[in-house]
Amino acid sequence: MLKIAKERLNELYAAISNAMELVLPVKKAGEVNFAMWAEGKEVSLETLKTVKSPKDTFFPQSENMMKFKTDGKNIEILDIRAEKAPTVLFGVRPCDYKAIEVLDKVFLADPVDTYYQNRREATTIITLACAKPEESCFCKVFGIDAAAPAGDVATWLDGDNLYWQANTEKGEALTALVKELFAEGGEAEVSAQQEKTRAIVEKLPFATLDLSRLSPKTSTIYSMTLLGRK
Amino acid sequence: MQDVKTEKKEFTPNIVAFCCNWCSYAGADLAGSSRLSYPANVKIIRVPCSCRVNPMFVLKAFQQGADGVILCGCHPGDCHYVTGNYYTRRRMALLYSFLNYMGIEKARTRLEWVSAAEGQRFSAVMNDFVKTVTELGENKRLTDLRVKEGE
Amino acid sequence: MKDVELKVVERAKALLASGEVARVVGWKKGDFCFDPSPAVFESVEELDGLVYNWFCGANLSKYLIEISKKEGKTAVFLKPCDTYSFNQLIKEHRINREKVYAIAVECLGKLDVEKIKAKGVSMIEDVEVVEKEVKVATAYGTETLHKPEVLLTKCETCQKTHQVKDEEIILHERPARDVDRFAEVAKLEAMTEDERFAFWKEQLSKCIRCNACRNVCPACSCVKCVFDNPASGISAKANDAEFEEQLFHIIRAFHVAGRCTDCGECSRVCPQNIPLHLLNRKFIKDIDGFYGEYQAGEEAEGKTPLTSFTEGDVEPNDAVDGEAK
Amino acid sequence: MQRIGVFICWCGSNIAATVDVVKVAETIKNEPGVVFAANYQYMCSENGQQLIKQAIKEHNLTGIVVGACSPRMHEATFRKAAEEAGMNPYMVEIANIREHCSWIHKDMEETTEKAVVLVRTAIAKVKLNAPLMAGESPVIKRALVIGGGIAGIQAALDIADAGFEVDIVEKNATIGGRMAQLDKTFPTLDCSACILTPKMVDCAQHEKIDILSYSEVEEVKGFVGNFNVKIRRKARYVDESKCTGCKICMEKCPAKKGANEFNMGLDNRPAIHIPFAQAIPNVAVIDPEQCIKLKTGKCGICQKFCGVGAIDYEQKDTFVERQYGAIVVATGFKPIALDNFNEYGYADNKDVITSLELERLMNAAGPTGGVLLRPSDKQHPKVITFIQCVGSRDSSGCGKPYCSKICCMYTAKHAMLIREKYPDTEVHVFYIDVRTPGKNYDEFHRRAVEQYGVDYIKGMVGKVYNENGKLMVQGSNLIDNEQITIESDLVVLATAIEPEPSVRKIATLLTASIDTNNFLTESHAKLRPVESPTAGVYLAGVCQGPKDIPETVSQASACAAKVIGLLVKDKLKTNPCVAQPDENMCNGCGQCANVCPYGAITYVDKEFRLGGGKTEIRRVATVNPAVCQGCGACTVTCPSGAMDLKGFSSKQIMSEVEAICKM
Repeated sequence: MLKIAKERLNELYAAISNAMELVLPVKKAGEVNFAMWAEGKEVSLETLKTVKSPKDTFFPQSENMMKFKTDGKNIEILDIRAEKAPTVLFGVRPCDYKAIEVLDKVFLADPVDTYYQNRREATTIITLACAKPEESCFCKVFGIDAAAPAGDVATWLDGDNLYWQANTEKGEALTALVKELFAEGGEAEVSAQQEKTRAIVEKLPFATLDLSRLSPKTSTIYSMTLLGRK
Repeated sequence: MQDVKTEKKEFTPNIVAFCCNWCSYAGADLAGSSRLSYPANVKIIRVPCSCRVNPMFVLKAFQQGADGVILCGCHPGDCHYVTGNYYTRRRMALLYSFLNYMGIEKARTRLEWVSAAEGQRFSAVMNDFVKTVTELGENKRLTDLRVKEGE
Repeated sequence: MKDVELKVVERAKALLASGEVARVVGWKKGDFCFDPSPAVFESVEELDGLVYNWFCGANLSKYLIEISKKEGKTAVFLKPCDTYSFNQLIKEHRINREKVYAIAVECLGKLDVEKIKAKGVSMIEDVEVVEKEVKVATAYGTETLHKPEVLLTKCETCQKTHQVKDEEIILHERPARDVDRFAEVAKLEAMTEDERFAFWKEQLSKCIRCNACRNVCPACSCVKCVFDNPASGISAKANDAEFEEQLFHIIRAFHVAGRCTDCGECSRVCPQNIPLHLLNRKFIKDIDGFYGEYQAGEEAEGKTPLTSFTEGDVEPNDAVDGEAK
Repeated sequence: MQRIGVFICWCGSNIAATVDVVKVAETIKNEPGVVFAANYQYMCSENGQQLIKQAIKEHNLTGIVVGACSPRMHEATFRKAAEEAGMNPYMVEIANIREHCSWIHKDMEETTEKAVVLVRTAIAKVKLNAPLMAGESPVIKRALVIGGGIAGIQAALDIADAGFEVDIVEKNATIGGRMAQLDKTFPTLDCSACILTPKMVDCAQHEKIDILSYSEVEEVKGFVGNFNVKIRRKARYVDESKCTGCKICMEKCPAKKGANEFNMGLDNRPAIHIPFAQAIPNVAVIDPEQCIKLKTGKCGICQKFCGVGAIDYEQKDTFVERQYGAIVVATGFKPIALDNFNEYGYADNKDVITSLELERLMNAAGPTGGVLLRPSDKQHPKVITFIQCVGSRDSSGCGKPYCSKICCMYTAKHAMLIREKYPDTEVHVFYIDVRTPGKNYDEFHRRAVEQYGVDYIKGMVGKVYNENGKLMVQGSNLIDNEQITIESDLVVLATAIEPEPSVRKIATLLTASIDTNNFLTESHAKLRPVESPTAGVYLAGVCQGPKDIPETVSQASACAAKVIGLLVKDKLKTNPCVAQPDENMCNGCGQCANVCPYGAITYVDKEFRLGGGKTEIRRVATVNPAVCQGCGACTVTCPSGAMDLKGFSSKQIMSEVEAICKM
């Protein structure tokens, strides 16, 4: 477990974006959305949920898949697919990360969507645990632990520090790049926050959402295939 | 002949002119027959009446790379379809004011009443409009960049 | 507010039970206290779910386009701003007036839950408003907020009165207020062209083309919208080129110009909180300036500013910001 | 797949001089959809059209584009050619590469490039053309002539002789117009009344002609073949059917002080009067501003003395509504007001008169019984000076920029008649140029100079001022290069003429285009001089431009020929480019009918199948193709684009925009 003071987060962002493209929640024209980091941009990690989910990084609302050029009567197809630059997706909430996993089941299964795959492999996902879930949160009912997110790197944020825990090789590789900015420790603060978060999650209105509201047939399909629960 | 000009030496504006068949188109014809020249980058589209021009056409012109759009019609009261140009006047007054509100330079949009007998005036208006738009420079605000790159 | 809600539920049940109406259009309770949604109630039991509280901002008149085609009469609760949209739809023959029983319901302004949350209040359980104080009961205790700061944007400048009513449920008079609804527009007009372009470029770049504004707008109720019709030539849906958003919003604003009643629904539902009402209000301000005061929806017949003219109208080349310059 | 043929015209050298026509044809050859491209010297010629017909058959073309002159010139020619080759005439588009390109740009490369763009734009449009069928609408076999001067009379007589009913609407109490006020006419010195009144009588007696005197056109609706006109019959206070024209009322009427308009106000006439002896209809009329009975309620003498009881003080304006197939505008002219020309002293000297006033002074029925006497002291003028171009050819803005065409001839006529009747009178004429184009015109002018010794002085007049009873005409003599002043007893101003002011209202009613000098604009200056661009409206006389009587009469007969050509047809082809609503998309919101100037749009409830056996009744718009003129106002008011215009559809125009902007 590593930690870094909140005040030095800007240095972390700068360090990451030297090596790779950094995408994280940025406040622009009054709304917080995932956007490319640049010096001076107002990063807003406290906002629980961005307006649009981070899905755009892998599955954009619209993209140019190919171009064609007409010259007189003949048409020429241009393959404009470009290799996605190595990217870091920072600040992904646990529920969004589960959504990305669900997307993986769809796009990475045979026949693989190469556009999606290209972006997915080039991206290191840093998840950010929730400290203050809201009444509309329903992570519990889908077996998502808001306090202990998966992802290449898991992070927690409290009043003073950002706590950093790499989970996969990608996570390790990224950590190596920015290791010197961090100090060791922080397990205690993290578990304390986890306690609090889980307590709140229990009390959320949707904690005991009854899926049978959906018709029985669909709820089984839903839980079996998409959530991987056998 | 390479009909697509690769790079543009100095900026020459691309102007779309909507002319109503009964007055301004005839005015343009008269300007032509009287050899009253105006720059070649003005291209005229004939419409039955100025009231046929939908704000969509003006926006489509800008999207496709036009640098200036001018709409010509009969003088109010002379419209061949009695009231056509009165509606045009209201629609374009609101549209032009709104485009300016969105930050589009006011001088890029223009409306002129030109009768069939005013060849002189037609040529003068076009010369003036091209000069104005050339000073403004290329239209970068209300245009679809994808179209500009020639896709 | 609770007293008004009781009266609403009571009248709805009476009308439905007596068979005077075949259905009631109102707001049904959502998962929380702040998210009631428009609903059609066809039985007295269902009416237990009918609510009328500080978050019923939705304008119900647009739903009547389809519902008034059904058999039997429909009762509907209309706030002052909704009645203008209702009238405008009557003028355009989209609602069959005889098949609607309009109940004018009192409205002292509705609250915006996002503005409440923006003030750091969360886990909201209930809301009570007394005069200018808003008491928000949450899981973490009660917060008190100043009402004008958490009103829906469209209610901040509202000076509307009921234009249509077969019956009325008004228990508290609304204090008349004198407020300039064009102040924001004037501020934008005062900017330079570059500043205005930058402002709208930033705002419209947020647009994700979800069409919420179009789907909620009473004036934007075409059987088949140009943006859904490939034959229209402008039916692009992608949101990756800036111009598409400009085109969409300019054309939408133009299509409703002279018909928009300034009900503010578009801004209320925009997920990216783009101040769309400032677009429509620009047209309204210009129309008032160029052609004289006009409030769409005040009458249910007659021409709109864009389908009438006078010989002396202002010339487009010098028509700017509501005057001839 | 589209098979489009493109024909680039040289137009002799008009296009080929500045447009590389061969390169244009080559470049267009590889446009998508183009299967045939050719260029030829004269596409509008017989073998040019043959080229088109042949190409259509050989390459079974689906659409053609002709890069040539303005569609307003030869669109019909090329459409007819295509039709004869079996192609729908509306699959033809014209690229105007002459008036809008070759004639106004110099640099060859730039002009050629623009020509390519214009042709490419026309191709974009033709690809989206749909074959259209022209509709038909019935023709009402009756013509309306507005204005009862010589132009209106001649047109009415010719139309009526062809067996069609004609109504003449004349603003004044009698037909005859300006010509009735003239004494003699050039170049033959015929007496004006002698050649005019027989035609007036013919009109009155012709069973096919109905004269609506003292009436004005109030409202015009409809279109060629189907005009619906509302005519206001002004209150005459005299019953036309009873009055026998005995004129007793004129003698007895005490209110004698009215200015006699017929004599240009040089003498007076009673409140109740018949304008002149040969007036048609020979019926009195009461001037309401002057009649004591109508103003104060007292008097009523004329009613007592009227033998047939024709006087009726209670008469009100009445309205008549009639249908017509064609309308001839013959509203005539009037001399311009001279308030901007006080340097000639017209306002303050009674003896400075206009030529028309001179006509009345010399006319036997005029105020002085035909004896030429000065208006001030009724003395015979010894020295008369004419001043030409008063208010004509004036670019200063006070007068008219155009030449009024008839003044040189009528001044020569006046000078000749005066010298012949009063040989001792000195006649001087200040002129800039003497313009006498026409048969026997210059010979007429030569006689005035050589045989009658009229002193023509080439030079302008600076001032006319009164000095102890004499009118001093101060001007320059450019030939002898000196300033001269002529002491004259009478000064005649050859005043510019302008169309009747009421023509502007008529033009608006008929939606006929009119220019800044109030002359009605003809459809084409050389090829269609008597037709207004508005179909079914024809122009005769000075309302279309300054002209003399021979030209006016020939124009009137030309109009008659055109009208007869129209009324002979039972059915007229209507313009197929009309609005067409798409019922599936129409909201039935009623906005389009608000903007339709012709009331061509109505709404019906129609049943639509929703699938699954369910149906729905929806209110949708319908357009009457016979009434719609295809302006397109409704297509823009319709938000969903359900209303579109055939021939100029939204998609077509947008494809043209795209073609233009795709540099």
